[in-house]
Amino acid sequence: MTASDDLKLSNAQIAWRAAQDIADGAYVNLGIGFPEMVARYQPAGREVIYHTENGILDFGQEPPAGEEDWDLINAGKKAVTLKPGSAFFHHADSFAMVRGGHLDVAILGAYQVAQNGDLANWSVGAKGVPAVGGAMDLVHGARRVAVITEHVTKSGEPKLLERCTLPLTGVGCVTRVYTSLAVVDIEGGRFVLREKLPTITLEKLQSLTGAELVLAGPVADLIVPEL
Amino acid sequence: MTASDDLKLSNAQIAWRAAQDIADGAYVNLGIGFPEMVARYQPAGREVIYHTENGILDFGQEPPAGEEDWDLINAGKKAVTLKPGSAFFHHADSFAMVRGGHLDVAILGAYQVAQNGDLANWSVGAKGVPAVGGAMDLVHGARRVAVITEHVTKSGEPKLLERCTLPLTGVGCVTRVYTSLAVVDIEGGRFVLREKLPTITLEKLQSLTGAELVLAGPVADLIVPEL
Amino acid sequence: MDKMIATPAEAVADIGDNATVMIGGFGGSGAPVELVHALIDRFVKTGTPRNLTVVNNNAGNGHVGLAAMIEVGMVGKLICSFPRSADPRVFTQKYLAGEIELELVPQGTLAERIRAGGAGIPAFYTPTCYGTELANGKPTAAFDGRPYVQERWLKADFALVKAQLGDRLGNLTYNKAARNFGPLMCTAARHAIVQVSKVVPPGTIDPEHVITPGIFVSRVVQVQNPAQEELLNRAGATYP
Amino acid sequence: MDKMIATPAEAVADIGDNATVMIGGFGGSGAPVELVHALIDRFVKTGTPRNLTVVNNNAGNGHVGLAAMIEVGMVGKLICSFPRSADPRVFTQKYLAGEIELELVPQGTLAERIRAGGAGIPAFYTPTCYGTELANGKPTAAFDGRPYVQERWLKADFALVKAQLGDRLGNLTYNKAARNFGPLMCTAARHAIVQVSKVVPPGTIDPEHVITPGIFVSRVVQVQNPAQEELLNRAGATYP
Repeated sequence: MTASDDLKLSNAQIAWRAAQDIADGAYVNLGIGFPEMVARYQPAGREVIYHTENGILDFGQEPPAGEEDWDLINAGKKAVTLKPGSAFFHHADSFAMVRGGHLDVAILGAYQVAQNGDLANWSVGAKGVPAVGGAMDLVHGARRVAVITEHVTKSGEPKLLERCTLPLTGVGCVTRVYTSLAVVDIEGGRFVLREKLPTITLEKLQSLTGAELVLAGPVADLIVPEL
Repeated sequence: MTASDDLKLSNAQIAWRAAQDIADGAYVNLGIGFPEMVARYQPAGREVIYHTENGILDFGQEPPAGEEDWDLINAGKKAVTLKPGSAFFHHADSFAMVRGGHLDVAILGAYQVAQNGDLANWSVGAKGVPAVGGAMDLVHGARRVAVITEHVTKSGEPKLLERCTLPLTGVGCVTRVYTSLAVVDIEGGRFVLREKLPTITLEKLQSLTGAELVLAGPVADLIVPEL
Repeated sequence: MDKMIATPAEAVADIGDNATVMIGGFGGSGAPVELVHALIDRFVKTGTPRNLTVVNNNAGNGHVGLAAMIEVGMVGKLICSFPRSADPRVFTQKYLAGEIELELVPQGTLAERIRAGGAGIPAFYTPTCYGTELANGKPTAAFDGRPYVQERWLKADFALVKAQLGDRLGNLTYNKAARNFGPLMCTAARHAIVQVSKVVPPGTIDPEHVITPGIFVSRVVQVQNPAQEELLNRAGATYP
Repeated sequence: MDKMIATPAEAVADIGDNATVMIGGFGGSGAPVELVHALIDRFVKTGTPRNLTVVNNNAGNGHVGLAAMIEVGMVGKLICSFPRSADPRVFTQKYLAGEIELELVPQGTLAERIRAGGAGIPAFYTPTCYGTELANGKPTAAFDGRPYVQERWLKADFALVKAQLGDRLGNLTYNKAARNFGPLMCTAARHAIVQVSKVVPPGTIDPEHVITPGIFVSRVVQVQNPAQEELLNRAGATYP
């Protein structure tokens, strides 16, 4: 049931595709881990301002090894740098930006996404130590909440589902999903297929998806450069 | 029924008396108008930090005429100066100081005070334009809310009452009243007389007061310098 | 990204009838006189924008700024804490004649409602005004045995704010106590329009000293040597 | 007024058993390592304070700072948003053994609850965590047709905070993103205890640049060249 590696996008390629949809002048929060990779593929000529929950607006890439300032980190606790025009603020002001609807885009990872926009990305159930961070705030704050993810789990189970089975991060919050196989919008409680890899058939894609993929308009080829 | 002028404290003297109770190191908000006068009589050797709702901590006296900076004003919209160690902040932070219980003392004027601590100081009823400002916040914020006031109205009516008849500013908030004739604490829903002018009899004072003055311990002479 | 606008007139050109407009300032301190006057100019010339709901701590003073807005008849409703001033005649007359609606809000509650609007908090509880007539019609609840009033967030279509330094990204500093409502109103308006005394390149304002980060600001217009409302009033100025 | 205290040990000398203690920092950035270690020293020597409720964004990393507090057994309950780190073994083992209680709070809700505690707001509504298991048992309400969860303020007996500059009145600045929870925790604790890298005379910090006004601070202790928790962990440090 799994898509073989040569027939799917790498994480970098998924991140690249998500980056293409970030407009010039957008305020963006990238979830910790995989989503942080999106910043690497910001198209030239666009000015994008990145927000990190721990209190920086307009930070830049990581510094060279050995030049880290550990009071200048992002939400993933990685060292970052500043751009001209950056600002520091405390946590309540930072989440006022998030919860108050001031971010244009938040891009998060996912364990599961449901066709009604529900997201599960913080807990795999009762075992172990639960940890939520800012994910539950981000999904209710940004004007557009997008997910980047493998299309299926490591064991081949669909991650796009009729209903999430894992504990929810937020209800009805996701509007677009960038996967290793496709770009899918969530509209009116349904998955609407927008783009798919040219190398995969619609039938195959549907078989790897846990809910109906609706066709509403043309489906474009998902073309991503080698990275 | 009125106390004649030579048998009562002037506003300056009431302010002086109230100032004696402000401890070294206290954070204090003085209501606009008459209460602002309290700052003039701060006893020597005490460091008191004044807060103004519009966003300054540790401001000083008014500047010489002609040297006003109209971006450096107090809540009464009078020009002030800064002391070393002052700070500016926005209105939400300013009222976080108020509402959050960070002020030691707020001193306010009053139309009426009731023996249960209710205060009426913002509206004389339906006529005219109502205006409340920060009074309703201050009465629920400071650790100690004191009132300075004439003992009776200009027409000789008591201002210390069993129940306020004017619209309330706050419920059960006042703990001490400095009047032109006496110092009265509010304890357990009653006015407890602490000090009175030596020139007025207890009977006379009671006749000018609209609720019972309880004696609970010694009543000191209210002695205030000529000012 | 460049949020710079050339003139106050252009900066306020799309404020429409019936809009809710937050206007910064505590009395004259922080009052964005030039932005307000640009809006008055448009109304006088075109009849628009009319029937505005204005949020301000006060109700104007004398015959300039917010008082002049009220005087020319652009304001249908005012949400404020203290509609008095040295010369409150303009508002007082309109109010007593029933020509302007007033929503009176305790000052700290006004500030917190605006902050809540900017922070995505639709309602909160405060002890302020419990047991008073300003709590009429509002839900109450007890927490830890003490009674509180529920207050709702306050948002606006536009905010007009006066700041000190600004850059093209919208980062701002303020001047002394003129800060007052400015940083809050920038967060609570769909479009925060800010006049700054001086525009500086990004990075000029130390990131430690930014008071309003640019994310909260839509437009920046430079007004060098802005009018101080208090001085206009002391000189007996009128507008338009 | 002089809020200066000579040593970290004296600054934390009256924190008692069962106290609620907010500890600043996001991971190692802003972690008041010297204050925390002074508290550990007292516990190791005297057995007090024990059964603390600690509020922090995280749950410690490695074997220093908050992780060391947990490791020596002073902490009965942790209120945090993200109890993971590069080396979370100390907390994880205690938690899985049932030796420490965890209250997991979304990060923005944690920040807002602390702010509410400092601002006299006993409860507020947020969209965050609506419809999730972290909303279990919490009241909900709809405003303008959208559902929200009611959250309560969070207060503490003490806050331990790391700042940059401080004066004897308690005015503070912070260093870069180490600001994070510090200004909030100072407001929400009965006694905010702050370690600063440098003490300066009042007036040295421009009143425009004060981040925490002194009214929120009880004690200031100078710790020159404070430890950076991240570097301690990279060096494999342990405490005590």
